[in-house]
Amino acid sequence: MLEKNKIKKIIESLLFSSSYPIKVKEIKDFFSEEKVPSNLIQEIISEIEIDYSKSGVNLRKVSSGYRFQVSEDCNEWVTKFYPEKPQKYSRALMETLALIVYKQPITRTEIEAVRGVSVSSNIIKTLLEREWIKILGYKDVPGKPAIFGTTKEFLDSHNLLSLNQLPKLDDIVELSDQEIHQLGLLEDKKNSDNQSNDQEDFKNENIH
Amino acid sequence: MLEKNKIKKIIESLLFSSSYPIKVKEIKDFFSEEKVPSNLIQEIISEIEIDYSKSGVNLRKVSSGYRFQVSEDCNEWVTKFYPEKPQKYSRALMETLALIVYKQPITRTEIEAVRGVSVSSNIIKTLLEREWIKILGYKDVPGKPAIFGTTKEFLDSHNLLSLNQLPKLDDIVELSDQEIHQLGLLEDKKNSDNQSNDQEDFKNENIH
Amino acid sequence: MDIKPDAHKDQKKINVPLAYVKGQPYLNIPKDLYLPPDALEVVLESFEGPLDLLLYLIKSQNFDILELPVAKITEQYIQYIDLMKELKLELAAEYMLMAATLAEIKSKLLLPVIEDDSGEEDDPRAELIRRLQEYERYKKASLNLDSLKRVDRDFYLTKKISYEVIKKDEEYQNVDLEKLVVIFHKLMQQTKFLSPHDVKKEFLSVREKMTLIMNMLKSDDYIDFKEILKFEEGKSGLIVSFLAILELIKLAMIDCVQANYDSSIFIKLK
Repeated sequence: MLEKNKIKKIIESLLFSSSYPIKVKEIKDFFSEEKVPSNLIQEIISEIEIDYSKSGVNLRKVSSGYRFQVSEDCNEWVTKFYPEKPQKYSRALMETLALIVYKQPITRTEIEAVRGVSVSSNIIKTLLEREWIKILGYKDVPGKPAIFGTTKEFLDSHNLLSLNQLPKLDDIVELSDQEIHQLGLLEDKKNSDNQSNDQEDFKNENIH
Repeated sequence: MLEKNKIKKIIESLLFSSSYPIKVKEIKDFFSEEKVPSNLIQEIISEIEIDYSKSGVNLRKVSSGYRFQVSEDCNEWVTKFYPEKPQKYSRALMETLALIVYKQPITRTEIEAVRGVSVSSNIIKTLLEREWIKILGYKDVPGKPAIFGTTKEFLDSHNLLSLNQLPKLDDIVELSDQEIHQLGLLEDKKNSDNQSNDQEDFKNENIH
Repeated sequence: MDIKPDAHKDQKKINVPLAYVKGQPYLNIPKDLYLPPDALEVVLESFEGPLDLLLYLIKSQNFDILELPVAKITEQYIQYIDLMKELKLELAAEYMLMAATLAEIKSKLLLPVIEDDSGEEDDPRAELIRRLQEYERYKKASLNLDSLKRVDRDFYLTKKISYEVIKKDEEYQNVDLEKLVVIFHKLMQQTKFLSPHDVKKEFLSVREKMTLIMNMLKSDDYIDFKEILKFEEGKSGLIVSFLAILELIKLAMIDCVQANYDSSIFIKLK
């Protein structure tokens, strides 16, 4: 029969080389061929749990089995180590923001009228949380819709002194297709053809 | 300053959470903000190397940095544990790779001149996708053909630190009878004993 | 011998014939063809090219590459490619080219040897031998490469271990303003809300003023119309403010009230 130490090494190597959590049963089944008693497996797993409890990675039991994960007090360091992915704003968010910037004060209904689709509450929430937009007041029509406008924070965070410093519409009317392409607009158009990308956008909206 | 033990835990967590080997320099740079002296980092890495030397996974230095891999004596068990068979590469692919490895920088035309047959685009694509080869540049002749060379990823995939560790071309002597068996015909005959393998091989060739 | 375990092949095994050529069972193979009799198709499919096939013919009959018996090899080579053609295997043009090369060498060897000035014989086989040797080197090298320990076949890496992303108090990433204006323009074009020539320099100023006025109104119930009109902003500034007020009235966001004909005009939120 295999030595206990060897079994421990093997179980460690299985846990570390698996992309999914491993069930105790899978390990027991695997070693049953080698006539390793199943209570020994359980004992070894508990030992590994203790062995790694003070290390940078810990063995954790999750719903689908055991897996190693980064120890709690190292998470912030690992997060810091990996370069952040640049945040990508969804097309829907950019369009909503563009309308608020250039046509403020504006209500949600007016944004929707231009975009032709409803504006998700998450987008408004994101922009409000970011303090890029604020509610200026409520329009005196049925439903008393909120009127949105941009904030000083929006100008500050984009290094603008006033909205007048924003790129002017006239400057871009003459843009060639190529230039528009460089700005990423056509890229967005392409994305919208691709459902999976859209889904990603949607996910982002929820996160922001 | 951070305690040594904490730094060790963090380095462990970084090495385990990375999907690519990490360079000592990257770790040193990361901790330089925390005013951790770089010789301490080196010391800790050596300690981790020793700590894990008897475990199921070992710290190993490869061409592009340090990474954990399954300890040698556990490999067979890992192979046994996972039902899926590793990808098998066609002879055409391996011959193309050999020419790129030993005659780099090399163009496709030059590969074809030695092999006496055209090189399928799928083979080049597979090697590029696998990141074993890369385009080093384009030759200044009509058609501007790509010049290929191997990557660090190729070395990492074979546990090599440099191309110097490869078997030398000059070491290759006249083929013995036994080796002829390994070549072409008899190899195929041998494979035919293992039908599933062959089928996989056949499939792979078609896909590539 | 079967490489692919499908029913068709199994049947073939039972019926003995090696292969079917033009629908007919193929039973006879050339007598001097060095070929395991049950491996015909597999063998023919397994060559990596004409050099590989030549190398096989030479090696399997224990010939020395340097001696290259062109006549014998050419004959066998041609038999092989004939078989390949009959079996309708995809035959690369390179095989035909090699056949032609072999035939050329063979005919040259039949001609009387002409010694050149240096007195050395110019062996017509030299180039082919050089190519065969070079190909053999790399073929061997490819086997060596294949026998190296390879990740996920002979050794394994630890899989990336998950960690919890700790949200930092980061600053939000800004939007690309250029992109913003393009998006806006496109939206406008889409809805024909604004034709391009309607775009005015004052556009933003009016909008910004509208927001400013709304902000002023938030704090006070009533604002004197004159407070909004700031004379230090000059003529265009006055026009902008005035347009902003008119626009806000039009949008039903504010009310304009006046007690008497000549009293002050006050503005309040609607």
